[in-house]
Amino acid sequence: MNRLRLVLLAVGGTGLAALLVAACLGLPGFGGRSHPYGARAVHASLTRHTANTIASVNFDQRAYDTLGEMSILFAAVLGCVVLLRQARDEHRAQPQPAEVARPVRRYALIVLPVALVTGLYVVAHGQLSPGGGFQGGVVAATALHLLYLGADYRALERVRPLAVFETSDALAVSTYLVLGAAGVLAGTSFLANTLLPYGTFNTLSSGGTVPLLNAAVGMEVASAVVVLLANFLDQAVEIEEEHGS
Amino acid sequence: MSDAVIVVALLLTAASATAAVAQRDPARQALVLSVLGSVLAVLFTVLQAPDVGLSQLAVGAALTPLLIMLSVRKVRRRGRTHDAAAKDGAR
Amino acid sequence: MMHVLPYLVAAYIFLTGCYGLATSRNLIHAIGCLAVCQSSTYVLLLAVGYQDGATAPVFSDLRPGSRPVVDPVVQALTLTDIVVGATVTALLLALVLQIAKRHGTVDPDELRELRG
Amino acid sequence: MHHLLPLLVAVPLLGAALLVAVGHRLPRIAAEITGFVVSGATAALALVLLLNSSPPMVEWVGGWLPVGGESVGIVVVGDGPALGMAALVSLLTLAALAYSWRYFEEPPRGHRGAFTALMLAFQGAMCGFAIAGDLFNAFVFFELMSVTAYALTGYRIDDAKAVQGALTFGVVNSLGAYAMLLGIGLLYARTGELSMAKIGRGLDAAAGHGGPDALVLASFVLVLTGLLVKAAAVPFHFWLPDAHAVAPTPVCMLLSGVMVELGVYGVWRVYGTVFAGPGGIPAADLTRALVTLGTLTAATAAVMCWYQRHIKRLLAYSTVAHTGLFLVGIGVLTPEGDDGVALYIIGHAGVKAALFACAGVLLDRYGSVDEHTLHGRARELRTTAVLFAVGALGLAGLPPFGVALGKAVTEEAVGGPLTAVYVAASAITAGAVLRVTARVFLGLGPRPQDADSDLETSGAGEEPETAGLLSRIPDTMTTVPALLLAAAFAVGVGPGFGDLVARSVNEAGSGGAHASVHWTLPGVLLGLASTALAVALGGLAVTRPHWTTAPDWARPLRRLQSGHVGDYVAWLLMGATVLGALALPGVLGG
Repeated sequence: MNRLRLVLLAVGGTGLAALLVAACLGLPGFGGRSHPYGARAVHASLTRHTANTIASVNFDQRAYDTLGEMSILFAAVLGCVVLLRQARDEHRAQPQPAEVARPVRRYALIVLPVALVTGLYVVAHGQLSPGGGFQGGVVAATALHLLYLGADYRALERVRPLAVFETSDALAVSTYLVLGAAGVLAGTSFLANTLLPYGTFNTLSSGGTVPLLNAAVGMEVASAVVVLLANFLDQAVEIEEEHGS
Repeated sequence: MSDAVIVVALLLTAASATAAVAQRDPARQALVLSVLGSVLAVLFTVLQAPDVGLSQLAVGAALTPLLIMLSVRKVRRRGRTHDAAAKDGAR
Repeated sequence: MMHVLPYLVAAYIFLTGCYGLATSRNLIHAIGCLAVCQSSTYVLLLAVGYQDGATAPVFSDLRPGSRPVVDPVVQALTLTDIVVGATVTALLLALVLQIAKRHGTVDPDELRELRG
Repeated sequence: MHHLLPLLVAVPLLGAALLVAVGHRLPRIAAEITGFVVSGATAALALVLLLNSSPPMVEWVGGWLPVGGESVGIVVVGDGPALGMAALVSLLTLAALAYSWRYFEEPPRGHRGAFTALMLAFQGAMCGFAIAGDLFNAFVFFELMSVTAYALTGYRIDDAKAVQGALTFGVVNSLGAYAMLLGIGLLYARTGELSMAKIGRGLDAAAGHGGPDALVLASFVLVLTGLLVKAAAVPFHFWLPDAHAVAPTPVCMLLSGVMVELGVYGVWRVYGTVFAGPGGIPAADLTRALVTLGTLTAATAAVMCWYQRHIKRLLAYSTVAHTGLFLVGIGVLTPEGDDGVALYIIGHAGVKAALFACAGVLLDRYGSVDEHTLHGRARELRTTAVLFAVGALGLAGLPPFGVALGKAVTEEAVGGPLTAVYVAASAITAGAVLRVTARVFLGLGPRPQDADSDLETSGAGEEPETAGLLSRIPDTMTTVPALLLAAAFAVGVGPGFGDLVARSVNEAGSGGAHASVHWTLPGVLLGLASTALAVALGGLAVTRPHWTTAPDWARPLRRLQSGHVGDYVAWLLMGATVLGALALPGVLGG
């Protein structure tokens, strides 16, 4: 390996390590009691009837961050679609139906609906219990891909019309943005959670716009992960290069 | 008691991170990363962050390793078909 | 020791990931190392927000005010961070796949196109 | 009015989302018009807000107004520099979209609006970063900006260099972003706040009379590492030539014109709001760090720029050199320095984008951006030749271009021997561009010999970005650079424009001090001097070709640019250490 790189790595790494260790010694002790922002966030969450404080921070107090996060996911998925598109010198090969062992197939087909429902449940209860649009969306999208194990690739492609998922990904982002802009139209702030009643604490409809934004994120994440996995699967299974190019 | 659990989870995290870096074969690294994701999920739960633990489990232990595996498969498959093509050409 | 251990672990993970990234011979492995680097940020953020004896900030089965809760803000930040990490990993892997196609290798030592 | 601030982000993102949602049903022209309209609307919004930015606006997103000085929401700032950057970003995006009108061969199958959508998302991300007043929010938009930029850089997947450059860009920038996030974590641990202003006050309160400690230093180093990676300061700069040389031309215009400058802007914003107080990093240390790194950056990049034959890479190095100059300018921490850099950035954006646009014409006409093989071939492109030459003179700082005004004001602010750095760096980079003009467009001088092929990237045999080689240059590809150059010119001659910029910059920072900005005799003379020097250098290079073959002492420097991502990561760690060492004295002294 390159000598210079090792020297740089040794010197730079040691220097940064020394700096970080010195900084760690200056940090407030682990488990300390002073969390001013955290305490304010808990208070704000309770005044808006959102039982899961993290959902309140994500979809109400710092909903603008979540907008950025969503857009990152959206842009990255769009980027992956563009980067993994079929190039001029590639063609699609129909994959052979793979033999899957029977127990695996049965297991996958049983787990699939369970996982799908779990995902949706986790999305729906985001403002009440741990979980939410993001976690549930990933679970639901990954669950769909159990079909790859349970049946075969072509079955998966049938239940997974990619264009629909791409559209729903984009529509979910638009929904989030429109909900945010509704605040501006109503004369208050962008993403203001003051338009809907806050509802009864600890019920599914509590928290004003929190459940709506949460649902938009859930839809976006689920569609985005489906599209992402589909593109990688396509590469791994279907797209082939022309030989001799 | 809870301190001891946290310490164990932290040390496991550090160990699996080291293993993930030290494992130079990407397919095996994906498995180690999956372990790292699970250990982190446990650590987060111990640190009273079940929300984060759940998403780390979904993303770090499942999604990311899956993407890496698929990439490895693509790169390997590519290598194989190209080797085969090269052999055909040589014949 | 206990009061700095989590922070030190975070710093260690970051530096280990950097070491792996710099010495990697396989770009897919390098992306894995980048994911390791990022996990250090999760550990740091959550360690910062932890409070001894506190519970998760979810009040569905907890009477507000009955027990201290850990800092929810860092948890929200970490959630965002995890999404960011996964998407960046996916995008970079997509680029690695294209490199494998166009260069016929994923070994950074063999990529000699851009120099000087 | 202030409620409209987040729309700078929301409008382009909504446009991007809608384009993806319905893009595959639209004809291509409709998708491009949509992109144009959305981007233009955002630009108009940014300009309207900019005109109303005195006194500076503040908006709490979600209506979480502070109660007793404390808020749980995210703050965005609408002051002159923030909205000025947002307006610059939007106008340049508009120009890039106009330039790429019916540009790419064919949109990816089934994703007709994808390129436009990515450009809009990029615009939204840059606007979001510009107006961020919350450190974590700044990180989020920083990442969004990076992610879209990686995808756009690697857009031409058929090109081996493009995907390699994009990956290098992605790995180095992501690592920088994670370092920045670690820094944000440390700051949150110390102060328990995320809004930049609150963190700054928290640091001061925590320090008491003691001054900064290791934790402040570490967070400063980590946050600045992220921003300086984006700003491509030495030794964090290696990714930039690799990425800018390969990105599609419209994307290059944005990357070089504004994205890199947003890194500099971020350094200015974060230092001024977070670390400038008594609990932060002392002014002397910041000046030492930024002036040292900035000078090194300008010197290294000027040398590297001079010995390039790949025209886009040459322009990329000139961007690096100019970022070095910007860093020196904000590093001296005077109101005049800030004003000068602001004007410099505006002028540079126009000039550099125009130069990249002209390089794109070469690429699409001849399938090459190699100075050697194109020697004399572009004689027929008269308009482009004039634009390229004017751009080069603008880059050198010929009065009355905006670049010259900004440079003159900055030079006066830094004073002393640093002035020489400004004159030399701008003259060398502009000289290289003039040399290219003379050789490629006029065919002057002998055709240079190829040498050192293992140490350089040639730029010959590239794929054009349009559908096949262009036989005729579309009007958009000459109008856009012409307009950009005219804008850069107007910045310098527009009566009162300089003062307007200075007032809005000083209102936001610089502790309320107000500096007046106008042409001065020394400034004009220095501008003329660097232009004359650039012309002389260009002329010498053309008549004596051995001047452009790299001498032995430059070889190690060129070897550092190895194209190996592992090397760049090692340099990033080294850079963080150097930054820490440069800022260390104040912490020890405190």
